[in-house]
Amino acid sequence: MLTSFFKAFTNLFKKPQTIDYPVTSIEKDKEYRGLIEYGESECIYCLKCEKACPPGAILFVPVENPPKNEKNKKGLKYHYNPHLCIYCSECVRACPKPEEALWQSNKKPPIGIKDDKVNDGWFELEKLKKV
Amino acid sequence: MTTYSILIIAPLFFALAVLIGGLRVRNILTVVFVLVLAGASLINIFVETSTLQTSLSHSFHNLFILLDSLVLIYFLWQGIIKKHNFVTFFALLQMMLYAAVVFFSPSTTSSDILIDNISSIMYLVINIVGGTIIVYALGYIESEKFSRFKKNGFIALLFFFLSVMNFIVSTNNIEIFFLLFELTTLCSYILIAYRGDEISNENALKALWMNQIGGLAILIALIVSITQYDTVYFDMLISSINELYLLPIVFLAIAAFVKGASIPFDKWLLGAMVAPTPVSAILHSATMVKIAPYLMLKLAPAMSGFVSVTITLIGTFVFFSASLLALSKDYFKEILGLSTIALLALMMALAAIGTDEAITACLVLIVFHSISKALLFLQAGILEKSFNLKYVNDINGLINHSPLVVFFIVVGFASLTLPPFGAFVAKFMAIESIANEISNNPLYALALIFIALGSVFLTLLYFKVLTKLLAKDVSQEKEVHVHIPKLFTIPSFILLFLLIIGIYVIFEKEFLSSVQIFVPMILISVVPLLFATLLFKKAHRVKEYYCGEKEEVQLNMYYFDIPRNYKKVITAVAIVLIFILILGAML
Amino acid sequence: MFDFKPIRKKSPWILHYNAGSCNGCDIEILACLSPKYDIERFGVINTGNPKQSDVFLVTGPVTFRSRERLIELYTQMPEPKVVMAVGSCTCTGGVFRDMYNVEDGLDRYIPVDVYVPGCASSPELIIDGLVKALEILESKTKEIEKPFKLFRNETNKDGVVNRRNSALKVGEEIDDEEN
Amino acid sequence: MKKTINIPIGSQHIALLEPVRFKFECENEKIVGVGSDVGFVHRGIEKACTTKFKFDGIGYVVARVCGLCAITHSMTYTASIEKLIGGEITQKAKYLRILLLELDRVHSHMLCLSHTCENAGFEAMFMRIMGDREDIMEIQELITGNRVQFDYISIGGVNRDIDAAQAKNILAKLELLKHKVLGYIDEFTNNWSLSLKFKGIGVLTLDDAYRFNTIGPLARASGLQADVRNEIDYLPYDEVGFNMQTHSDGDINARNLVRLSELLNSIEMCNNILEGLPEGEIFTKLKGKPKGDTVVRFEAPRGELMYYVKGNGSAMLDRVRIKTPTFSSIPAFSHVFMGADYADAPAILASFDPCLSCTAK
Amino acid sequence: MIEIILIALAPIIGGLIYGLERVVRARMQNRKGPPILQPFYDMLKLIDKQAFIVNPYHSILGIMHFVTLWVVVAFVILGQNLLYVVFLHLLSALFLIIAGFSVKSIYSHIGANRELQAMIAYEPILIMTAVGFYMINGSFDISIIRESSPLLLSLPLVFLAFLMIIPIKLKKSPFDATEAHQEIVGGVEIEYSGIFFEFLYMSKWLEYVFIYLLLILFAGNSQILGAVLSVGVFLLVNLVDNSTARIKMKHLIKIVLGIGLTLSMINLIGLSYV
Amino acid sequence: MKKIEVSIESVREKIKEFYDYKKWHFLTLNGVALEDDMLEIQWIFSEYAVKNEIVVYYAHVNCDEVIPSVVDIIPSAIISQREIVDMFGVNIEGSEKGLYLDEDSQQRPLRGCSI
Ligand code: SF4
Ligand code: SF4
Ligand code: SF4
Ligand code: SF4
Ligand code: SF4
Ligand code: SF4
Ligand code: SF4
Ligand code: SF4
Repeated sequence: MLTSFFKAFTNLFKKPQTIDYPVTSIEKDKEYRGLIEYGESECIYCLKCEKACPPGAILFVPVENPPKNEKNKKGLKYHYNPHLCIYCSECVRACPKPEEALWQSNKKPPIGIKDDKVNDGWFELEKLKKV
Repeated sequence: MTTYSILIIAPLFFALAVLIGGLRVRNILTVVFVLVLAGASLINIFVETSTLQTSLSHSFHNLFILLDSLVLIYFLWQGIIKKHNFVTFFALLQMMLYAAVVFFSPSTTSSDILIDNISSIMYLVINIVGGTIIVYALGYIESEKFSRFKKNGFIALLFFFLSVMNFIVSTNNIEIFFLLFELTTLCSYILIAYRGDEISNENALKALWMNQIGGLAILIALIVSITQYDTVYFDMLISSINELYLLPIVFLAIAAFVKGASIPFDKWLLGAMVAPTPVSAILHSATMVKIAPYLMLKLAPAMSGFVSVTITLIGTFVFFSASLLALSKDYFKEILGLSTIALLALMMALAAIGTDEAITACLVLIVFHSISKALLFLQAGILEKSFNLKYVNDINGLINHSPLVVFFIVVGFASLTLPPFGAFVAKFMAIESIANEISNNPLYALALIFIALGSVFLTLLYFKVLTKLLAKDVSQEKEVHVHIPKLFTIPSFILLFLLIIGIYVIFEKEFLSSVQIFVPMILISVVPLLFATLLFKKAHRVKEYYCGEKEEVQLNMYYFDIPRNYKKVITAVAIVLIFILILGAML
Repeated sequence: MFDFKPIRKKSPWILHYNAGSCNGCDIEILACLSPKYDIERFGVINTGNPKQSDVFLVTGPVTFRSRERLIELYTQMPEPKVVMAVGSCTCTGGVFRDMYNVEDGLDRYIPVDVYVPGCASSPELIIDGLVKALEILESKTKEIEKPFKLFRNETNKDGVVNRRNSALKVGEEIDDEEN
Repeated sequence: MKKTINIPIGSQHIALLEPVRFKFECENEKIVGVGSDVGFVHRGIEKACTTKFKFDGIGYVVARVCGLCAITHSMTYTASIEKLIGGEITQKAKYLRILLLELDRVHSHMLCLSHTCENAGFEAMFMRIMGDREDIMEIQELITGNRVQFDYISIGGVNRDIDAAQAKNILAKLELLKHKVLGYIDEFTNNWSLSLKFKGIGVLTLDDAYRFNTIGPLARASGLQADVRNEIDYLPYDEVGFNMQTHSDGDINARNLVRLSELLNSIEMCNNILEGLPEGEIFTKLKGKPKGDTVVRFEAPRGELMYYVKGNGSAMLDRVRIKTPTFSSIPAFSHVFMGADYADAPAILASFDPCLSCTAK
Repeated sequence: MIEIILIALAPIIGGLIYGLERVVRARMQNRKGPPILQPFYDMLKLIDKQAFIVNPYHSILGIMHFVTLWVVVAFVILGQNLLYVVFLHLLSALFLIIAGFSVKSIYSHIGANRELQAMIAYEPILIMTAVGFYMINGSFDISIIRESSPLLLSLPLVFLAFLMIIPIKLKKSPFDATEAHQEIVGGVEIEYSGIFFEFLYMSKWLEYVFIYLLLILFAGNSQILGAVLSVGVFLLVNLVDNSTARIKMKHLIKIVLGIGLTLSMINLIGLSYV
Repeated sequence: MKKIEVSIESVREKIKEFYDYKKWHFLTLNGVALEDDMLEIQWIFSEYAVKNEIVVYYAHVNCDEVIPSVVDIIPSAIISQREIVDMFGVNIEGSEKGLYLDEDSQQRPLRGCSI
């Protein structure tokens, strides 16, 4: 008990351990598993990432004005939901062109609010995919 | 005729009057009689303020001797036919000693009747509170399965009891005191046995033999007093008492302990619970047990030094232990009973201290305890009759069914513990007077601790009971109000009114300043209501938090298990203390 | 009248409910209380009592058995309040999306104000989310926000909303008439 | 009329991180009956593993059975698949796996200890341990890129390597932590108020420990010599200095002390691994599809974790059965609560270190 | 006049003490902690919240608790009778207890019950403290006690006993079982919300003022000693809070009553011989 | 891993004979859905302090067959039995439903057999 007692007392005059986030930002390690990023121009539309992703956070959905890329024969567009992703990196490991077409950055994912429709919006996409 | 004789004699006639007659007549008569008695006691205190002394004629004395012999013979007879050895033995012993007392009766005389302030206050308590209980008993007894005569007899007995009590606080003659003491024993014996079943009989006999010990103690005191001081009168005994020889006082004090059901003589009062509730109410509040502090008050001027300290210690110790023991009880009346025992012991302790302040505290406590206890016992009766409840644990959320009864119970408990009620003032003054004494004798510090602990235990006890009453359902739909007969509630309102008058008296007598009484009262009652009316409109009603579950949980009373051997230890300590008291007085 | 709104964000008391998460996000919420992150800086107290909370932190994809508890807690929170879905599985179902005993995220049941992604959401993310949530809290009104499912609007005679029976058995129709 | 009081804990309660519900039947505050409901977190992972996910992705899914021993789940699952497919992984990968398993144990035990203190009303100790635990979290983040869900182990090896600079950094932090742990041991044994709260409370006797098949620190605190690390050979635990830690009292205090000494042992193992890390590849590509069935066990922080995996030669498995540590201990829990004070219940509960999230899956 | 101002400001002073304490506690736990005005933010926020009631009695009783406590503090400041103050304080505690029992919520009941039991522990010691003052000054009046020379010297053991009950009243480890967040989620306060909880929250502040006012009485007329005492006790209480776990009710009663009453009795008996 | 097949009728006796609670650690009860509406029920044990010693008793049962309870032999089996009841919808003596699944959840999710 006395150790705690004195520890509490000395702590009183020490600088606290607290990092004043978000005033002071915390530097993320470059190896941190953050957002999955996509290089549209390098993608070969092999859809390996889509298949590998456990929760299905990557969807290639047919759209009317597909991105211009000769490999994109079906007219697909890449969609990624950071609120569904579990940041396991499996897609990157599956991708034949990692670091170019698909890579994991150390960026923090964005906070969503109601208007972002992170869930409902994705349902729409999933419906498109099924059709 | 002076008021005291009205108070003593009139109830006898009232008793005869209510015996005959049907329900209506009896009820009306009773109410009138009670009003008469209450009026008389008020007149006595406001009109006849001086001390009054008279002697009774010789023929009265012979009548009393006759009555006494009859009572003792009756006890003996009861002991023999009920085959109760204690009762028989004590009755025989009493007869022998009584014969000796009558035989040696000294020639010196003093006034037989002596009415002082204390008596006047006792009149008030006995007649007003006691009368209220009789009114209540009218309704109560009708719901019992007795014959008409037995029902009327019940009321009559209660009146008779009042008469005896009025007499006992008027007398100065210890012989007459003994007779009346035995008469109260007789009354309680009959009332406790009133239901006539086995437990009633057994408990009545228990009450009988224990009270006989009290009678014996008085007789011993009488004999010692005759041989040593050559008197049978309180005033002479007290004025001539020798500091070194307090034996008569000690034995009278023991008689008080017995009547006050102090531990170790507590069994009889708890046994008395089997009687119809008005009996408990009247025993606990206005009559019977109040003889104990009254007697102590009478003896107070004669006590000093060792006797005073020891009695204070015994009193406070009993106060503490009875409160402690009550914590483990579940039977509502038993809880009330133990708290009576505790408070009586406190009164006796205060009387034994004997300073002016302590005596005032004692009187205040006597008065307010009567009112509060009567109020509570009436509620106990209502619970039994209207809700079929005896055990606190069964009273689930009574507030949903009868807010009024709960209100009375809360007020009853509050008036025994909290400012600005009288019992609180008494406790307050008790602490102050004991604090004053510590410098005289360090043992009072122990008494102080007993009081401090005891009063907290009592509070704990009362609020523990409230646990069960108060849990109010969220939804109003579930509330089912139970109808309670008017005759049950009116007496409670009267007692409530008395409590409020009490607060005024406390203010008037300056026990507490007006700042202390009224400012908190007003603030505490008005401000929250203001807020409430302002805020409730906007508030939403929600269910209680059950960790997100919707299932209701079961709530029950907390009880505090007191290990069995505590009770034994406490009794042993009390007995040892009493022996120390006797031995100390003899040496 | 004195404007209380700026004060709201200085004293967010939180209620945490685990609606079927893997504990990953829950321990990160606990880590937020630890000295390194110390969200008491923002005045956060973890009250554990819905009636005294402003921010509802939910983790997990809402399993069948949690549903009624979730709604019960939600309705026991006084307005204004914000709901934070912490973790990917709470936002959208995450890895549990489409499993048979869960139903794709918290916002199927109650209105969610802030979605904090991550699996597990790191304390920094949770703090970011909290900051965002407090901004939203400031602009909220005291209107009652209804849960989407398991909810029947109960109005007393005097127009006071009765929250007692707001969570109903599954399958009971939602009364849409008032909307 | 019954005189008992029902006191619920849960499903939402401040002393719980997870939804679980106990209903204590109490006389005053003494517990005389216990009812429990542990099924709040059932999500259907076992079913999803045979219908929704292919076998090579399941490692990441089962990690989400539970965030605290996520790594053990991936490990156990991966080991089962490796057993069914056949093929060896490199020694270095094995060592790195142990390293992460033990780091996870350290952070999990620290969480449990701090949570026990918190539930015993010792907030300062909670803060102290949680503060120190951040060091471990930083190490984990450094190695795996995430604080909780490591997703570090994959079929055939591990996903990331450690370089020398990192190793040095980690060693230094572990050294610091070791001193802190020694400080906790001192505090847990000598604090007067903690001994009132922990000593002789929530006792599980050795015989009961056997009878209820308890596992993990709970069993070891009662003197049952059972540690899966001692009963398997897929990972070279013997080489890195594993020692079984037991205690005989079986009360909360014993559980705490077992956890504390396991902390020291784990730190020691991590040191050994980092100092003697063999050279080589961290990943071996394993070819083939799982066929047949197998039972694999590992020691998670809370005790034995068991997977039964049955494959049919295709990418979809036939059956994945997960038996989690807390699941096995549940019958023992109820037993220990009987006769305790309600005031002790949260601390007893925390001292079991229950994890319902994997119990119900 | 100064008294009136003090009375009016009492909750604010209490709030400041509480705020300071939260900061100090955070610092003792090696973290930054909330701003010192945090309690006031909480207070203002609570006013703004939607309020729920479970039943009307419950809410009113909570307000009564607050008002009574304020009256108690006012009486202490005005120099009224100490014994009366102690009992009035008991009354305020009882309001809270009745409130706790007036809802059908199990945690509220356990909390109220524990509050009752805690009363067993602190009430006798408060009475003994008052009697100790009385024996020296011959009066229970606080104004007279304030005039006398420092009482700490003649009542050292009573002071120690008084120290033991401070954590009970301020809900600090090791004697905070009445509130016990992890067991009973705050006990009696659990069913309050919004502005009704506000009153309970603020009565906590008043409790601080009450305890520190009583504490200063030990310093008699010496203001320096009073200041030293309050700062010292503030630190001591917080240090103990941060180095102990919460002990159980039964231990609490045994320890506090056993040691506290013995100490104060020895002190009182000693006084009667000096 | 040793697998020992037993008939469902004799499983209680076999386990009673075999199970020494100080030597064998009962891991769990497991079910596997087989073809033709059959189930394999497994009782899995491991030996204390011996490497890789796992013994599995198993029995093949029909979906509607009553499975004897082993709770009196192994008290801790109670919870795994309840789990199997929930997940496969089988009938184990004395085990109730509802450990994990609510009334409106998908029932017996792991059972392969139709209906
Ligand atoms: S990181 Fe994992 S979850 Fe996220 S997109 Fe890639 S595979 Fe899917
Ligand atoms: S795996 Fe890589 S290349 Fe293939 S579709 Fe995905 S991002 Fe494009
Ligand atoms: S988001 Fe991921 S880590 Fe968080 S609770 Fe869900 S599965 Fe667990
Ligand atoms: S109240 Fe205690 S248990 Fe709950 S989150 Fe805070 S520190 Fe943890
Ligand atoms: S697993 Fe441990 S830390 Fe997590 S909620 Fe349970 S007791 Fe608390
Ligand atoms: S046992 Fe607990 S910590 Fe480990 S994975 Fe399961 S829930 Fe998480
Ligand atoms: S005991 Fe269960 S929940 Fe805890 S780590 Fe192990 S598997 Fe996960
Ligand atoms: S044993 Fe413990 S963890 Fe298991 S169900 Fe019972 S209470 Fe829950």
